[in-house]
Amino acid sequence: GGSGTSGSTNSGGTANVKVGLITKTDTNPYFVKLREAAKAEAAKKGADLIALAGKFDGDNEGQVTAIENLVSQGVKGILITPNSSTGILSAIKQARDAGVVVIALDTATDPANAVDATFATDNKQAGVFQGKWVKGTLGSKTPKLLMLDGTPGGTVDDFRHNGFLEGMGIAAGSSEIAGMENTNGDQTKAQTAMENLLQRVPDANAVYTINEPAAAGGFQAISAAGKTKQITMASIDGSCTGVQNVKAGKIGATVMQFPAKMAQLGVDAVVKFAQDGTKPSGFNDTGAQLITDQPVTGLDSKDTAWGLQNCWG
Amino acid sequence: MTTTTTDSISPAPPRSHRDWTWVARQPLVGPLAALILAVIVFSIGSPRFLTPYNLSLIGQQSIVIGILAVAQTIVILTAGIDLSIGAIAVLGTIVMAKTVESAGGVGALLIALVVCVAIGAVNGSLVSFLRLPPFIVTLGTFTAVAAASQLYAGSATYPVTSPLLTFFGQDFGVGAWRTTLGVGVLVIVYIVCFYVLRQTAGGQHVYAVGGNPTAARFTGIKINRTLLMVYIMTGVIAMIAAWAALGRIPNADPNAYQTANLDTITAVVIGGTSLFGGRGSVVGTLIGTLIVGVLRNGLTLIGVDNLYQNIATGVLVILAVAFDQIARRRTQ
Amino acid sequence: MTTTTTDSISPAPPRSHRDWTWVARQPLVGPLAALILAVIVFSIGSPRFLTPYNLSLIGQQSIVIGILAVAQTIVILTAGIDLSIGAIAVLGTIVMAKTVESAGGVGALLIALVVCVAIGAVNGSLVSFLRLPPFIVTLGTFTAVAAASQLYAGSATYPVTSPLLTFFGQDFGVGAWRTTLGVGVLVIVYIVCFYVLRQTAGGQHVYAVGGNPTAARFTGIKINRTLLMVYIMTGVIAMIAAWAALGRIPNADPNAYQTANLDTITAVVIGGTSLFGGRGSVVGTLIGTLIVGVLRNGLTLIGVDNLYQNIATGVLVILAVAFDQIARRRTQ
Amino acid sequence: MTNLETVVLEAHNLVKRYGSVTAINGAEFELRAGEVLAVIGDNGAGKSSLIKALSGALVPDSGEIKMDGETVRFKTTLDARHRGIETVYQDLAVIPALDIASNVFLGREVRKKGFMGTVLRQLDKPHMRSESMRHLSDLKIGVKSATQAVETLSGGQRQGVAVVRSAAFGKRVIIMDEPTAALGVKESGMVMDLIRQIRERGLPVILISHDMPHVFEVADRIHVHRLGKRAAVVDPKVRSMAEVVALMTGALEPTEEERGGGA
Amino acid sequence: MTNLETVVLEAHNLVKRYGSVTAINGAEFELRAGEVLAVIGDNGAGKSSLIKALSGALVPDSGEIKMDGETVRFKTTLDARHRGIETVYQDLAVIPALDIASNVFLGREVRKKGFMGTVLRQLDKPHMRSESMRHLSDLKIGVKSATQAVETLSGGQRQGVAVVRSAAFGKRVIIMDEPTAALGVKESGMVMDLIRQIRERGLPVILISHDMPHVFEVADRIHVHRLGKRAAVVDPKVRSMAEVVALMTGALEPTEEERGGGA
Ligand SMILES: Nc1ncnc2c1ncn2[C@@H]1O[C@H](COP(=O)(O)OP(=O)(O)OP(=O)(O)O)[C@@H](O)[C@H]1O
Ligand SMILES: Nc1ncnc2c1ncn2[C@@H]1O[C@H](COP(=O)(O)OP(=O)(O)OP(=O)(O)O)[C@@H](O)[C@H]1O
Ligand SMILES: [Mg+2]
Ligand SMILES: [Mg+2]
Repeated sequence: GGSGTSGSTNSGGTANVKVGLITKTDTNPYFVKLREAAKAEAAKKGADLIALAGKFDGDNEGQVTAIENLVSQGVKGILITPNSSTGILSAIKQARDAGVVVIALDTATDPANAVDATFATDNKQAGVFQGKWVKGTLGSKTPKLLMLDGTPGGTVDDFRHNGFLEGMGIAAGSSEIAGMENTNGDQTKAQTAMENLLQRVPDANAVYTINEPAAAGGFQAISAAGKTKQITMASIDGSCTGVQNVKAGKIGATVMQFPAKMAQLGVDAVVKFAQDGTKPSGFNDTGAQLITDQPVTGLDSKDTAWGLQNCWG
Repeated sequence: MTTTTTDSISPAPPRSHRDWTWVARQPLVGPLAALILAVIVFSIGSPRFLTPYNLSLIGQQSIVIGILAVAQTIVILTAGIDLSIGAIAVLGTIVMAKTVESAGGVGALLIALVVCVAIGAVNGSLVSFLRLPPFIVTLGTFTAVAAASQLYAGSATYPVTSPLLTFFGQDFGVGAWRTTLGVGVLVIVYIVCFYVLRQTAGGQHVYAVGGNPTAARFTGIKINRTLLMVYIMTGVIAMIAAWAALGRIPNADPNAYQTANLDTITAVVIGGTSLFGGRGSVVGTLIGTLIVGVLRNGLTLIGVDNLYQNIATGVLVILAVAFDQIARRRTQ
Repeated sequence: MTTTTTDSISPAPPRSHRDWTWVARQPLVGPLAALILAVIVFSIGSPRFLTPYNLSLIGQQSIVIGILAVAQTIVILTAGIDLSIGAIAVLGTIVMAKTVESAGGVGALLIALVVCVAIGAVNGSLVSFLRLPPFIVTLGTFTAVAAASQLYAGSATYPVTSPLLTFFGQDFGVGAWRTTLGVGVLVIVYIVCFYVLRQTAGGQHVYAVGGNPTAARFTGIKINRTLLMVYIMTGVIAMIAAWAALGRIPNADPNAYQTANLDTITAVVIGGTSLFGGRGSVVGTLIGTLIVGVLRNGLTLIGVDNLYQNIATGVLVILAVAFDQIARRRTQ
Repeated sequence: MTNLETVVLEAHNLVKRYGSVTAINGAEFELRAGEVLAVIGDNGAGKSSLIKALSGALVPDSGEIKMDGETVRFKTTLDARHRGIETVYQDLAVIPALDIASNVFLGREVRKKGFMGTVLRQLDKPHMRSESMRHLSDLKIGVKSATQAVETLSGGQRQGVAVVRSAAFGKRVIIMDEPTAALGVKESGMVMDLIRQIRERGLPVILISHDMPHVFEVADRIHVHRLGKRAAVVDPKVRSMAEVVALMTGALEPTEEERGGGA
Repeated sequence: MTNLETVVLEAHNLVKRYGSVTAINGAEFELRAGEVLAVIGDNGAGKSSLIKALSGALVPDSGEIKMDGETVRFKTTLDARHRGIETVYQDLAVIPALDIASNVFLGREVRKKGFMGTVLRQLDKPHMRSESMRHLSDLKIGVKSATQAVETLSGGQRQGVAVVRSAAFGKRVIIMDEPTAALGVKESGMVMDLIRQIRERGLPVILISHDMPHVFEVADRIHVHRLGKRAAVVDPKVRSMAEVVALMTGALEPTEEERGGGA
């Protein structure tokens, strides 16, 4: 949709560079960290950052609206953690046609060249790390896996879920998956889900979690049922709370991502574009790091001390 | 048209007094004043706000919620509520996107229409024949339809390229004043529903069923048929919204429009329609939709962050409604 | 207690007939029957369902929503609705968690109480003195409070270790029948509110204000004070829910309980309370809460997949309400 | 007692229970062509319940209703209306937020002529308004404009709207449940006149009223309801007001003939 | 005209407009100690609006209300009630879902004695129930049980509940807006008796009614309301029923004295 072109090029030379940031939601701690880092970087570089967000994961309409309004507002560049879909591509195209540089953060668009550049984590790879660690820790035991998923249909959720199964070497739909529940990444829902799952599958030995709050909820249920010894659980995110939980033994391992790094790189790129017209390009992996105090041989990992220094939130 | 019989009360208070109260007693003065005030404030706050391009943007951003809010208004006028309407529209987009290859554009639209109407008819049957509370019924269909969308879409999203399905994304207009056909659809849906509610017997029955169900029954109105028709109409409007949505975002996504229900109810309530049924109008709902759209756009233009935008929108919406109440109370 | 005057209609239909309708006319027969039916079905479907441990789990999973649903019931009885109640409870947990170090356990509880009551009082003032629609008011405070929680928490979560704050997580019971103190709190909140609604003047006024506001005003009931008290009470109950929530999950998280509003309203409506005010009871709400909890737990135990669970829950909730309607209609 | 006059509407052994309250307890009923039949009785005697059963507003638990000798089952008021029975209910059946004209024409709206009406189904509001005002001023009920919402009317004006509706549209039987209860002296007088006019048009009227002078003014026969059933049908030319009141309260026993349904 | 009797409640030049409708148009009003004052007038004359202003149910746009010679401003019905004014409104002020006892005692519930009552504020439901039943049977209004919800009562039974409430609690003035409109012959008679009893207790009563025989039966003076204001106050011993009706409709001009508020 959308129509017309706007005179969005910044006419005033005295004004600060305006940078727009659009996250999927503005409540998820991960995106909050990203926003805070971007704010800090913008302040350092003398730019104005306007932070917008969808109302929920998958809110294409909200993200399109945000892009349109930012272009109308006259920003130089937009940093966006795009929703699952190709749905926002035409809005991105219009923004770029209007002379705005668009950078994808955290999640790549499909196709990747719909934006000028991407600073992101490979969520699938992060899932693979989590899966490999769980498999390595289980050793020869046959996995009896419970999965605390996020939201059905979320891209990140799918990448992590599928990556995990790949790392475990389990096919989707295999009988080794003893149960799956959606938690929306919410601790309360995760706890209820795990309580009920453990009633059904009392002899489960492995747990996948979509993020660290879900892992915290899962742990609560597992420890109440007295099954902490029996079950190996891992997660993804790398928040400081999460790393603390790894250190305390509540979560076996977590895979750290680096939202602050993405945000800094993104803001820098827009400011540079405003100064000399250089556009960023390509896919820039900001990495994923397995954090655990129980390393598995053959799998690169850092301990929680390192994790606590590099965590976010 | 009006006859004053000699026995009625003398209708002659001083003119000046009457003129003022007449204005303030109109149900939509409050929301309208709030909308105008917001426009003035943002025009001062940002030179870009009143540009044709930006106004067109606000219109485009209001299309989907605006269309769905019409259906929500009609349901609420019958003292009901529809929590499933957003989910029906989402399923509509997915059905269109998935069937267009095999069935063609027209076929896809027809299949989507059938699906949306069928769900509306299920809601309507449960509400009318079984007399179940609309809140529970539509919450139930919401859950079921949302899950069905996920299953049917296999949790994937579907880009849409069919020119017919994305037709409403096309531009039209004169000179700098251009907008998309979707905005035109929005306007037409409002006009049609306004006409139906005000100028046809069916519309009067909607008000009657919501205003006093016992009386409606006693006067021989077919309550069940009226309710059933209302929910079927909701299905039709949801299908139109789905079509317009693909014009705006040519991509069918089972996770889209999750807050549509709350958003439409908010627009309806801001527009002065009573949640208890029997009182209100689609014009109010249009104003309500625009108030929310203008706030979202204007606050971004003057550079307010999302988190603060939320707070500001909440507070401003309360103020808009308060304004209305106070204006009306002064005349009671 | 009841006197039959000689002039009243002869009250002597055949006994057998009367006994049956008497039962079916009780407002809670439907939900109760649905609950019992669900319990029976799941007991057959899974041998673990009826174990003391599993029943205790269902109770624990119902604590927070169950407590909040009491407050929601009272608000809905006044023909209102509270969309902010979940957000208030979440802010309560964060306030407790963040102030406990400096203010101590008791201090943290008091500060949280003040905060929750203050927000309730804001809702109550806007609804009563300005006569704003509760839907809009509480939607506004919901947005504002949710944003405030995010800002105050700095979007981090706070583990809680204070024994006082996590007190309700403690076990109690006899033999295999053990559960947490939180379940006890849930029961007490229900008993107290039941008593207040049925046995005190304030409770009668809640029904009066919701059932016929004009009549309530004419009979001299202080409508504003009643409404204000109801929303303040909502704040108090939200604070208790927050405390109980920390007992269940010793971690304050600004993102928790996002669906609490919808969940509480669902429990209230399943329990037979009318969204139009004036009719209903907290007992129904308790049954409604348990129905949802039993379905969620039971469907997982018998191994139904998540998406299908959602569909099943939606359908079963509709069936529970339909059952109620049909039972009552047979006697009309 | 057999009678030779045509019976338009009759009911036998009607029963309606609400839980433990029996509102109609084996009631008999008989309305003859062209007559004004008054139904009187104490509060709670079951008069409203009886006429609700006769007009389809409630479905009796058992018993039989016949129209023109043929058994009918009214499931809704619409069924009764299709047979030409129009009713003014005691719990005023008006829609507060709609205007007077819409209320009068509710359920039988008039559409415009031509394209707008047949294809676009547009209502002929001007026509409905002027008709409503005409009927109201026939009853000398003063309202300012037919576009006024009914909720802004006084109690009596509202009652007038309900009376106008049934009187204007009844084809076979008109039932009025306390139509003058809220009306002023003049307006009540007009309603009595209206009832006489209806009788002159040949339509029978069932009138529930607590106002004995009114009842004796217009009624051809009086149906006395007591404890949920018909206690007697009396002739106002034979019985005095005091006797009828005594019958109503049970202080006086009806004659065998009266008990059986009158002459 | 000056008079020597004490005036309990009076109003001067009251005005109340609803948009373009003027419901009270400069009305005068005067109620004397111990009298039964009937207020009569056509439908829509503004009688209910007037007594709503006197009882705090609506706030007039202008004008003055005095009680015992002292200017009062009633913002809510509670203000009036605190002064001992109790009212039966025409739009029945009952709560459908609550039972009879709760309705009768609404707003002045009786609590149990002792700990349960003072600390736990428990209502004394048995007491309220038996009291309500006693009052209702005083009016010969038959209801089965005080625990019955008001919405299940017949029109007249409901009216009885509203009358009982005001009669039982009025301390200074009792206002009744068409209290017998839905009542049967016997029940109306009991309400008339009740009004006489209240007068015997020394309390003044304002009675709005369209029933002229009733009005002439109990009224000491008759306030005739027309076109939103007081047209006359007449003495029922001086004027006949026909004359009063003529005054009401404007067919007859009042005397100067009557126009000024009577003797
Ligand atoms: N829905 C209901 N539920 C329970 N009882 C009811 C219901 N409707 C009516 N009743 C009871 O049935 C009896 C008869 O009521 P009905 O309204 O027919 O009396 P009525 O003769 O019209 O009285 P009135 O002259 O006061 O209008 C009353 O005792 C009333 O309480
Ligand atoms: N809320 C309102 N809005 C607009 N007009 C109103 C309102 N309330 C009353 N009116 C108008 O004021 C006038 C006086 O009404 P009121 O109820 O006082 O009459 P009344 O003398 O009590 O009549 P009745 O004998 O029929 O009860 C009427 O014309 C009525 O339409
Ligand atoms: Mg009746
Ligand atoms: Mg009146």
